[in-house]
Amino acid sequence: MTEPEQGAVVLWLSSRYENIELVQAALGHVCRLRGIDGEMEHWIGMALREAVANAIRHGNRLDPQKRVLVSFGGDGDVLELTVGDEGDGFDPGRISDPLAPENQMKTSGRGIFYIRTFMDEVSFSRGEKGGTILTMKKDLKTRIAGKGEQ
Amino acid sequence: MTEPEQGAVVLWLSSRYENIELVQAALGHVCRLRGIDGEMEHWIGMALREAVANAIRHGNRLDPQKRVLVSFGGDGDVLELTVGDEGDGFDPGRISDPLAPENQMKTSGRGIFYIRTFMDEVSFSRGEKGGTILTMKKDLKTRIAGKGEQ
Amino acid sequence: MGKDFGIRMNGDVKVIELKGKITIGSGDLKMRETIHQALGDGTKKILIDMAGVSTIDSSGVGELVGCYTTATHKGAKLKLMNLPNKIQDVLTVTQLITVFDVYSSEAEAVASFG
Amino acid sequence: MGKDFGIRMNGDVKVIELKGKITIGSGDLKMRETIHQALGDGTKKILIDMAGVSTIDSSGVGELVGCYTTATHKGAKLKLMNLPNKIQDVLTVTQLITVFDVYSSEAEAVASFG
Ligand SMILES: Nc1ncnc2c1ncn2[C@@H]1O[C@H](COP(=O)(O)OP(=O)(O)O)[C@@H](O)[C@H]1O
Ligand SMILES: Nc1ncnc2c1ncn2[C@@H]1O[C@H](COP(=O)(O)OP(=O)(O)O)[C@@H](O)[C@H]1O
Repeated sequence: MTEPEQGAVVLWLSSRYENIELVQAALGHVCRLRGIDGEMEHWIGMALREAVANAIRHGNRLDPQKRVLVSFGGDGDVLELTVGDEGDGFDPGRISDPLAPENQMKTSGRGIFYIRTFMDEVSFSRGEKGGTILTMKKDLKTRIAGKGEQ
Repeated sequence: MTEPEQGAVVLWLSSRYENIELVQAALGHVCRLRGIDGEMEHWIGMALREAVANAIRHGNRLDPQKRVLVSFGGDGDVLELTVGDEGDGFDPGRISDPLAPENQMKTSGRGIFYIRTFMDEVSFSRGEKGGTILTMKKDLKTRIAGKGEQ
Repeated sequence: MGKDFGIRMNGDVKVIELKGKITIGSGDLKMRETIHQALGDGTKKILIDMAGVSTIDSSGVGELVGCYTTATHKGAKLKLMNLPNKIQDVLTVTQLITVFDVYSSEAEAVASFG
Repeated sequence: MGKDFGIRMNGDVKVIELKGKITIGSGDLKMRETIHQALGDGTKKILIDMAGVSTIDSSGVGELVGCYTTATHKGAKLKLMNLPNKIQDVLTVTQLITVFDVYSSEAEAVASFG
């Protein structure tokens, strides 16, 4: 991973699920600094937890030597979160739809769906040395956080 | 600043005093993961806050474009904290003694003294691109945290 | 993470009180263990009290679905009650709200088992 | 950070109740402002209640020393009471405990002003 250009707060974490709690705490801190309310923070947190869990599990395969990078940035109206890992990358076009009837009773496969539901803009890219970089944006002007289509 | 080699948790923060609270939260997280009790956490936190405040104020001169790097590492018996800034560096040999009678009523000059009092090993070095890297170690086997000579 | 979920009987219904975060690496496995244990003694009626749950991530939701399936295979019924708004929202967007029987009062839930 | 410190009179002694973190960029300046304001109306007796203070960093301690000096210059007395252990420890290692008059009860502190 290279030095991220943006993000007022950047965390590098070893690949342990416990570190998701630190990411959540950092999000809380950033939300307080930026005046983002608890309701919106909750839904952004749901997305961010999934992204970090995926980076730890699928990206870094729980190898504690591998890092997850989480960056909090964006300007006044947009919160931009980036989650990077040191894994092999994957094809996000091949994710199955958890709402399809045949997937409804599956015990997994809802993480990226959570992310897409609770954030406004989601994109995946490849890091320089492989690995996945997930960029998520949340429009802070919309009043109701994330619940989207409801 | 270059990629830190060690530290299970690394934070890069813009130079704002508010970010000291995030460093404190990260310390709390690391202490919980490593079984460090609240008493010891308190004194380590006192030292860490001073180090970060110095990096923000004296190192980066409150320039929000400049980063402070905080790394939490060490093995089972030692907690090793590193605080780096992008400032001009300074000569730690020229710090005045806040216990000297002529300094007793000064309104500043106690930060590094706090750090040296509450941590077991403290060293300053220069970063590759200038700037100060402060490395602090706390021996986790000693029962009473930091209050040292008392 | 050391936390335990409460279990109590209401008549012949086993009520499991989840609390806190049902999330990857902590609450999710604990929940599965607790429900599997509850099913182990042949219980046929399980009611999960979600009132104390603050967050359920996709792993938690996945485990809950898995427990539902396990219960069904064992001829048991697994129902939910007291969903906090945020948990209700998550089950709604994942369209699992239609899979689970959900009640807003314990009396109603217990009666529904018949 | 929006928090306010309580101020009340006990006879002719102005009691300032600090709380939370007296640290760089938040509590330190707030404390200075509050004490300077208190001194502004000619008050000669200021008693700082530290009971609610959780942390005081070197900036907070520096500000406290500065306020002490300001008070002295204005012919006022500034004393401290109800130091939590951790705050007492900090004033001890910085050897400021000998500079400040410190009391463990308000009655005693108020009486000491004479
Ligand atoms: N960071 C990642 N690196 C590699 N593969 C990933 C990453 N994130 C997601 N995936 C792939 O996408 C799939 C779907 O992810 P997700 O929707 O979060 O569901 P789940 O994690 O439950 O499988 C994963 O099973 C995995 O194959
Ligand atoms: N990271 C740093 N970069 C540059 N100078 C520093 C740094 N940390 C400390 N100093 C210098 O050391 C002096 C003493 O620091 P300290 O003991 O923390 O007291 P104070 O911050 O109150 O001056 C500072 O005034 C500053 O000149």
